[in-house]
Amino acid sequence: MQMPLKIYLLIALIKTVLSLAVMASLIAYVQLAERRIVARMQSRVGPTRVGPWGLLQPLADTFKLLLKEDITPSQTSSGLYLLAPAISVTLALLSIAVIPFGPVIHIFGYTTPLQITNINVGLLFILGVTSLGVYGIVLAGWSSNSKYSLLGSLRAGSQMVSYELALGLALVGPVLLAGSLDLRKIVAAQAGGHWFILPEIVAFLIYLTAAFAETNRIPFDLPEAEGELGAGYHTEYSAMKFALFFFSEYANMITVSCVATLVFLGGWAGPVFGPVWLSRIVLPLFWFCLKAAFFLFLFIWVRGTLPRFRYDQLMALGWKVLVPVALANVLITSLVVAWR
Amino acid sequence: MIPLSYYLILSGILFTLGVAGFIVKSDLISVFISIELMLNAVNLSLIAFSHYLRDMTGNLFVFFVMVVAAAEAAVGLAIIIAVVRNRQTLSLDEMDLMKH
Amino acid sequence: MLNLQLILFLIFGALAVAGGINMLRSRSPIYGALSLILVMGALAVLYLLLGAEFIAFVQILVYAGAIMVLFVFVIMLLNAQPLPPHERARFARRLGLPAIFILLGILAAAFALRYSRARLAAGSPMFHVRSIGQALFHQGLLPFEATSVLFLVGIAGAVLLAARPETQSSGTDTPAVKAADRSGL
Amino acid sequence: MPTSLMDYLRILPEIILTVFGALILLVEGAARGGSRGRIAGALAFIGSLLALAAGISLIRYPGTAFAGMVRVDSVSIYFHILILATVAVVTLLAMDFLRTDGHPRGEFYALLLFAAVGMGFMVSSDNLILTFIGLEISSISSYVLCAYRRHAPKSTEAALKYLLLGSFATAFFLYGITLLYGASGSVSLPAIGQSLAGKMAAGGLALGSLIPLAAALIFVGLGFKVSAAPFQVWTPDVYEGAPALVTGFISTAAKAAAFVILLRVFYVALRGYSQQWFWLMWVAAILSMTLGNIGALRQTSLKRMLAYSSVAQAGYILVAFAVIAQNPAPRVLPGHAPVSGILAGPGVGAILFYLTVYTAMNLGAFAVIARVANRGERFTSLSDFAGLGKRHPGLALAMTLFLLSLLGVPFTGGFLAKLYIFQSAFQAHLIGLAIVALVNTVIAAWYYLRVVVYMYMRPPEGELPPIASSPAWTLGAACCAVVVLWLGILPGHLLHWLAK
Amino acid sequence: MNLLAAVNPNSLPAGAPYILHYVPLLIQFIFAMAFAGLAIGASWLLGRHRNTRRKLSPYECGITPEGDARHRFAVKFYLVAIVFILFDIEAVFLLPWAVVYRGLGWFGFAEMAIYLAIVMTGFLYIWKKGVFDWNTPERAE
Repeated sequence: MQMPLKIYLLIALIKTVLSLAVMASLIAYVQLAERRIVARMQSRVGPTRVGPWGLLQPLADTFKLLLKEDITPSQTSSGLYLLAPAISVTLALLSIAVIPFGPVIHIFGYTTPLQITNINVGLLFILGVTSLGVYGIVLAGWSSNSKYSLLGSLRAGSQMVSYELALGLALVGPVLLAGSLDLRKIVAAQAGGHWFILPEIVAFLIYLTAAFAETNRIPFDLPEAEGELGAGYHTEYSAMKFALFFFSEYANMITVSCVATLVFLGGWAGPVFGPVWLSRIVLPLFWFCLKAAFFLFLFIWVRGTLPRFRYDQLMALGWKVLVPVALANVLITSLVVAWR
Repeated sequence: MIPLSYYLILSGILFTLGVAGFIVKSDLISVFISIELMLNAVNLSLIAFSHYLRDMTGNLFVFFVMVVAAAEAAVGLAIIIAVVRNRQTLSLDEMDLMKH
Repeated sequence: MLNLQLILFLIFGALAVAGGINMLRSRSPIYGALSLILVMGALAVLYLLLGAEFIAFVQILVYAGAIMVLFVFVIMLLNAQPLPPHERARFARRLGLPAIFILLGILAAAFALRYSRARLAAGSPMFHVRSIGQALFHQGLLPFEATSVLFLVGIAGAVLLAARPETQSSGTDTPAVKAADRSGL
Repeated sequence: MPTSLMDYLRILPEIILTVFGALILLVEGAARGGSRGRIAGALAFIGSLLALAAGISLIRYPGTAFAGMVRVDSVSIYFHILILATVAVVTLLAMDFLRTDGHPRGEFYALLLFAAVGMGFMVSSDNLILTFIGLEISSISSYVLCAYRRHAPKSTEAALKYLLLGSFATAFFLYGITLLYGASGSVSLPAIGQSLAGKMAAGGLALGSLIPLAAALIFVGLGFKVSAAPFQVWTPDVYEGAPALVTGFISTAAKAAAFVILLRVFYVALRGYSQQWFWLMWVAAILSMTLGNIGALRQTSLKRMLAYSSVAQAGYILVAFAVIAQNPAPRVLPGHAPVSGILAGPGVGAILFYLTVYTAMNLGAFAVIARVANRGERFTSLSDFAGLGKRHPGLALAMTLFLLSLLGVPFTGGFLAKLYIFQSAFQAHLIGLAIVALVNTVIAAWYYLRVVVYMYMRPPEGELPPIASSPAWTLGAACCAVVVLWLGILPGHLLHWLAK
Repeated sequence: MNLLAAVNPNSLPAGAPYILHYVPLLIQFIFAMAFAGLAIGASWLLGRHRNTRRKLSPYECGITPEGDARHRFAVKFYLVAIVFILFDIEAVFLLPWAVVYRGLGWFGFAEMAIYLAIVMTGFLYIWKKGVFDWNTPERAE
């Protein structure tokens, strides 16, 4: 049933506020989970002081960062220096808007999708926002006027740029099978249990590797490695601005995991039972969160185990392995699709 | 219902800003950026005409203009790097080797 | 409902023109590049208004997300500093700028006169990804294959001009801008 | 619209060139050691010859391909042959230039072939999208070719100027195309021609208020590419800075291809408005001839002098364009035999003939300059050519032949070419234009002959390093000389074919 | 109901301009910017401000920094960006191709195979020219 414009805008507003709130708290607790799990892997305990089992630790961190002194080094170009963290946070939060968490639901008599808005080039929007993400890091390094941060930002920038290409090429496979860029249609194409992870296992692995590199996570976090460059591009940032870079890193991690579940693991598909409100709303959301959580755990688990790549190995892997294999996968998939 | 001439006048303004940038700017990269602005202005009027004529060719043309602009920017900046390697300066008015 | 489109057009049109003017006014090339990215973002929204969905996101992906990244990299690489306006600029301002604004006047008059009645329908866009895909691989097949030649030219040109360092020194041998040029930002 | 085999046959030259270009890049990447250069040179030469053969074989199946995107008619076949022949000759001449200057060789040949692909599309395209892409491919490859002598500040600066002004011109050209698309609703040239003719019949200038603007913007864009008068500021600097052989290639093949676009856009699409663009051509012709010739008078560097002379030559060709605008041939129905195409007309034959002779003589002249300039292109000033007659009689003789032909002395191709143009100008009773052209030829005599005098009468100043003989170069220069002489003495065959 | 939901999942009011699908994106963008601004503003307000010269100099692991930071860097970073542009165009071409691929069938496959073959020769050329190996200086010609 069509709704008048005002209701539509009101619902959109509610969804946006809701998603920002959920996102902020989710990021805080993913960071806590990471510190706890990595600690457990290294047979130590991790933060348990603040609140029961350390659950209030993220709250404590946030206040601490808010109160710390915010130093702006002297010869930085002040405009860009402030702009850089703002860009990376805004873009990180923007791509959440097109991710469908669940099927279309009917509440209070109106039908509305479990996502902020559904555009029929959802995947392209996410790729576009990822490609803009490079600016946050590159400008951070350039504007903070220190040799280490400039070199760190150049390295981080060129790494993100090369792996973004592998990310784009890896996603072409599933789009070939689904025949559309609309995330809802991709999920619909995977309905009935045949998820894209099986036919597109190669694209899945390439996507994962590229996702790790895009978010500068452990095997690929050389640019901000403490040992090499003294925390890379955000050496000169302090207090909240420093936290914003980590905030955007975790937000990107969540976005990437959501896209992975949507494109490769069939989104919110999963065995559902029980009454309408349970099977149409709660369970699909549960399945979606379970799969996304699995990917987040994968990020944390890899952080606890794998050593860091050297820069030339990192770039060589990106260009010499991922791109050709992704192209080969696209060709093979198209052969299979044409043949069938 | 926005009249078509609004879009065309906006693209005219951007095109003129690009031409002004091309003439006024004194360093190589800013001149090259003004050329990119001119190409963007042309893309805007192409899309406006394509919408007005309800015809797909305009969009297709803009798609190819973007691809060409990318190749041109890539080669252009390669040449700018080669020039700076030889002449160690980015300023345009020192590029007068052949004026005499 | 009707004026929503007009409001969006005015906002993002003004944003685009502001970006253009800022690019003209800005002294250092990094601010010029960033204002161009602002213009490209505003144009992407205008393309959405005009129903060209795929082109809007390609603009963000290719133009703002790849070409301008290259511009910012080169600006960082060459340590481009704001340069004093050269005498060509003063001469140009006296002669060139008035000529340009005449050009703008002609353009604006021609468009307003010619298309005064034309209205743009606000209906659903005609240009979904599927329709541009069909057009690209049926009508636009030859330009598509010609683009691969353009690709090879770009590759050969870039490798030829930028890849070989003059001296056989290690990686950090890029051009040093003269100390005279390196004024504070 | 599944493409049939016939479509691919109609773009066979481009396919062959792309394949050989890609092969050369692979060879350049893979093979080690010095032999790469020779393999790349051989591959390029074979590739251009094969493409030339394919170009000639186009005559058997004229018509359009790829849904009207590509039109194979007399003009496109003729220019395919002209451009591919030029590429073959330049490949021969380049073998010597690259070895003496010690540059990486593979990329030069690859870029040469890709530029030829771009020009092939420019020449045979009936759709503004393909024209634009062809124009860009050939322009971008020429920007890189200009900067080929990477360590010479002059060469990179020339490439920079060519790049900035070239892309500036392309933006204007694009804006003109957009307005044309907006006014006529289509991008394919014949369709634009018909819809504008319809509009012209129905309304009149008021309705078509965008057309003169579009025509002016397109002319600005193409004026740069063709180095016609008001937009030829870049030509001397770029022609002097770029390596001599690259200048030869740009000033001949690229200019010819740009003239074909000018021909197709103004003659086919804007046929109905020929009264308006006649004045564009008229003014551009006068300005080009006078500015070109006067500019060339006081030049000391030979390359700069030839740059101004090529601006003047563009002026003579624009005279023929004015002739076409004066009385466009009666509308030939598209169903007509496509070989003659809708481009048959009094001026068109003159343009084709003139461009052929111009290409041969200009390329030959630049080949000799490249030869004399030797390693590092140091000897290109007039004094270096002094006394060349005694030291290298062969080179001096070739240079004299090319210069005389550029001037238009009888028994050389140049004379008949200019005669053809003046004759068509008189027929179209454009007396003013013809007189200016004649006066300019007289002015031109001074600076062409001055070089010949230097070569034979003056004692040699300073010493020239020994010029090693290179068979490939002599073969290439000989081709140019033969074409110039053959068209000078017995042009019957070509004239007959052109009249058809 | 499912058909309608599939066609118009956002359940837009009938006849609304298409741009309405993107208005929530604009709202999200404004909120995200507000969030970033709020965070930086709050930290600036709440935090203490005692700037000393040494504290403001760039951090160089304790060693006092000398010379301007923004000096020369390897051309390699530039080459990666340019190769990225040219391959990004290819990725952008692949996307609409993938969407309409079912309609094109073998003809579509042949087109893209030709295009990718040419692009891969360019890729091989770059690979051999050593653009991708970072620590070994490129092989001189």
